[in-house]
Amino acid sequence: MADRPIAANDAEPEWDAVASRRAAEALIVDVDGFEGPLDLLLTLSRTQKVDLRRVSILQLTEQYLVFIEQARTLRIELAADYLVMAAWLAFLKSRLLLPPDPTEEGPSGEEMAAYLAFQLERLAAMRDCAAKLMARDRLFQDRFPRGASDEITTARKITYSAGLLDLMQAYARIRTRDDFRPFVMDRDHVLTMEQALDRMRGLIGYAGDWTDLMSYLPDGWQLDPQRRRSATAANFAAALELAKAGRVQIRQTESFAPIELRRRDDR
Amino acid sequence: MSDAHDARGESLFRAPPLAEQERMVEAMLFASPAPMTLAEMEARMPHGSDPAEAVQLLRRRYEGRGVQVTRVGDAWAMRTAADLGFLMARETVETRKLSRAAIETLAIIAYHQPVTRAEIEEIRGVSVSRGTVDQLIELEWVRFGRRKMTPGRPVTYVVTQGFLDHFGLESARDLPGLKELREAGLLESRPPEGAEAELPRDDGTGDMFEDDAEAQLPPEDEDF
Amino acid sequence: MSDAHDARGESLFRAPPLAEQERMVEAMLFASPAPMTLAEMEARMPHGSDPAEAVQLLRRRYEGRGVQVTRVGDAWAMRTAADLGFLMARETVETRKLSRAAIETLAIIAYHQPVTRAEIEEIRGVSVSRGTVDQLIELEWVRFGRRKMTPGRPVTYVVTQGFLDHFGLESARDLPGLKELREAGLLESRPPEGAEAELPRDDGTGDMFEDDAEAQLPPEDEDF
Repeated sequence: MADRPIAANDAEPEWDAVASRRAAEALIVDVDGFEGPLDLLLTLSRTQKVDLRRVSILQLTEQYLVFIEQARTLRIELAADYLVMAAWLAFLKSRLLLPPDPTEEGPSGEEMAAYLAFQLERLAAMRDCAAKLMARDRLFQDRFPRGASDEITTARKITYSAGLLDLMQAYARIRTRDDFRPFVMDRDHVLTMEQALDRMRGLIGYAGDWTDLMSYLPDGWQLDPQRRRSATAANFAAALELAKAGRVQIRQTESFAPIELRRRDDR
Repeated sequence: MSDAHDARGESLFRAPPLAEQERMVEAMLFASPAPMTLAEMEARMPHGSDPAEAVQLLRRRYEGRGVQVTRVGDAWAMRTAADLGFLMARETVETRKLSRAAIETLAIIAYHQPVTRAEIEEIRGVSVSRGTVDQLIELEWVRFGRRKMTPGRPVTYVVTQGFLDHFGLESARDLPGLKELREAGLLESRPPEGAEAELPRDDGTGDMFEDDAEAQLPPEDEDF
Repeated sequence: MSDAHDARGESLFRAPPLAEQERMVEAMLFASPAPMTLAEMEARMPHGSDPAEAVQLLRRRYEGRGVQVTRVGDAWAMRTAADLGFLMARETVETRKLSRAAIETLAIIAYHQPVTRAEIEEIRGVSVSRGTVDQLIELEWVRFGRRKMTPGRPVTYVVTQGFLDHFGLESARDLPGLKELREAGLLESRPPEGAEAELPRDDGTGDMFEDDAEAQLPPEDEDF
């Protein structure tokens, strides 16, 4: 989702001033470089030139909201998480500025600000650690294992190797296989409950009024007795599941009378 | 070399003298491409041998040499001294360049292990993109740890012996700056001194049990 | 740079001290995949170095040790001492990739254990040859589990501790489910449209299956 957090819209020709265009381009380049709203906030906080522990969250919030506003006026399409963060920061700002309401539920503005400051400090610390890690004396770059493979070969043993990825990919391959079908049973004449459920979920949206369950049987399943039996059973089970989930209501006036269902609107 | 050692070693099970054990450990560590545990060494050595002591002797012997006896988690390996890396330029293995996201993710796993994907995302503030963890697992720097006993029982990630070996760490406790981070409370999921801020946390608990269900037997066949 | 008239190579081209050259030769011989000639060593070492003398020093240093500096034609190499060959016997291994059938069968056993042969065949969609399972048993990655309480009381297969060790897992339950694999970007490719519906418990009907899922969880501390 956040692979490319922000994408520039097609350029609109309305900015003719070279300066504004240049500013816009710079901003686009900058925005593309960020890995999410936290990264952006961290970068903005650097402009305050203070220890992260002393960063002014109110000022930072202001900077972020201005940044987002600018991006919007330049019609830069912002990814949803940037907007969620903007909304959260606007909320935080109001909490910080208004006198605390004792009846209000949830954390105080100060607590929320403290948490944000903590998140920024933690991310900065992890970046720092990552850099330290990569700067260590690494194997095959600074330190080397023995180069030659063993020369004293007498007895030879074959081992088989497979990595964890091989194993998981093999499993995924089987379970996502296109043509996967249990071979033990011929399913030409069987409608599964899942299949019926998938169909009905799409159809009940239109069933505002009581409708006979039998009218939900798929085309081509009403005539052949074997298929009709399977489809009826599957549809019935699916209807019960939908009722359990609160999606439909079911009624039957008497034994062996038609079973009818309709959409529940209160959900 | 030292008769005291010989006498002690030989009394029990007729184990070879310690000096001889040191030679054995030297040969094994030299020949083995991967780090070896004490148990693996012991299994090959004559009965009654004490590879732990032999390794310590060997390690001291190689101090300051061009080759070092290094500890890798609970195993041992011989590696060239880091200051001589320039001589081996031709042996350098060009590793795939890691993305910034992958490097950060690796650091987070190392310092916060065992850590779930949701926790990594919480710390980085973005979702972990496809291929990031995949790459770290393929490099054999990261593996799966125990599932977390929280709702959804999510899978966790931990770093491997290969990670320690690659970055020249004796154990995960030797990660640079670990102590300072812990003291600063930066390895916690909450800020220190009780600032209990309720924050929207997307910890993926929505899909409870789904994955477990996937990984287990179909119910009708289960006979626990 | 001006005291050029000192006879020792050390000062002439600022060659490193001989002890340092010995370290260099030691590291190079250790890390080099093939024996190295003096010329090859000299080409890598700082100007004015004398590998011939350094090799002789090194050779003497390793006399009687578990590792020897030996001459191979007109080149030099480090080798384990001949009398310790017995320790390396198990080192001589040839590694082969598991066949696709074997790895798939292994994956199914790991994810679905305890599982019968019929169930493996049902999931793979093809029959499983006896040799495949035998191979996995021989590798000590799979063993027999309890018989299933179904007609015919078929044998089941489960994975072993050796399997867990090899794949760096603490328990088979720590293997990620399909959904987690996908989220972590570990699937080779996304399943084609529509295939999703075939995956049980992945279709957003969470509450429908929750009870089943719960019932399927194995006892908390099951070990294999």
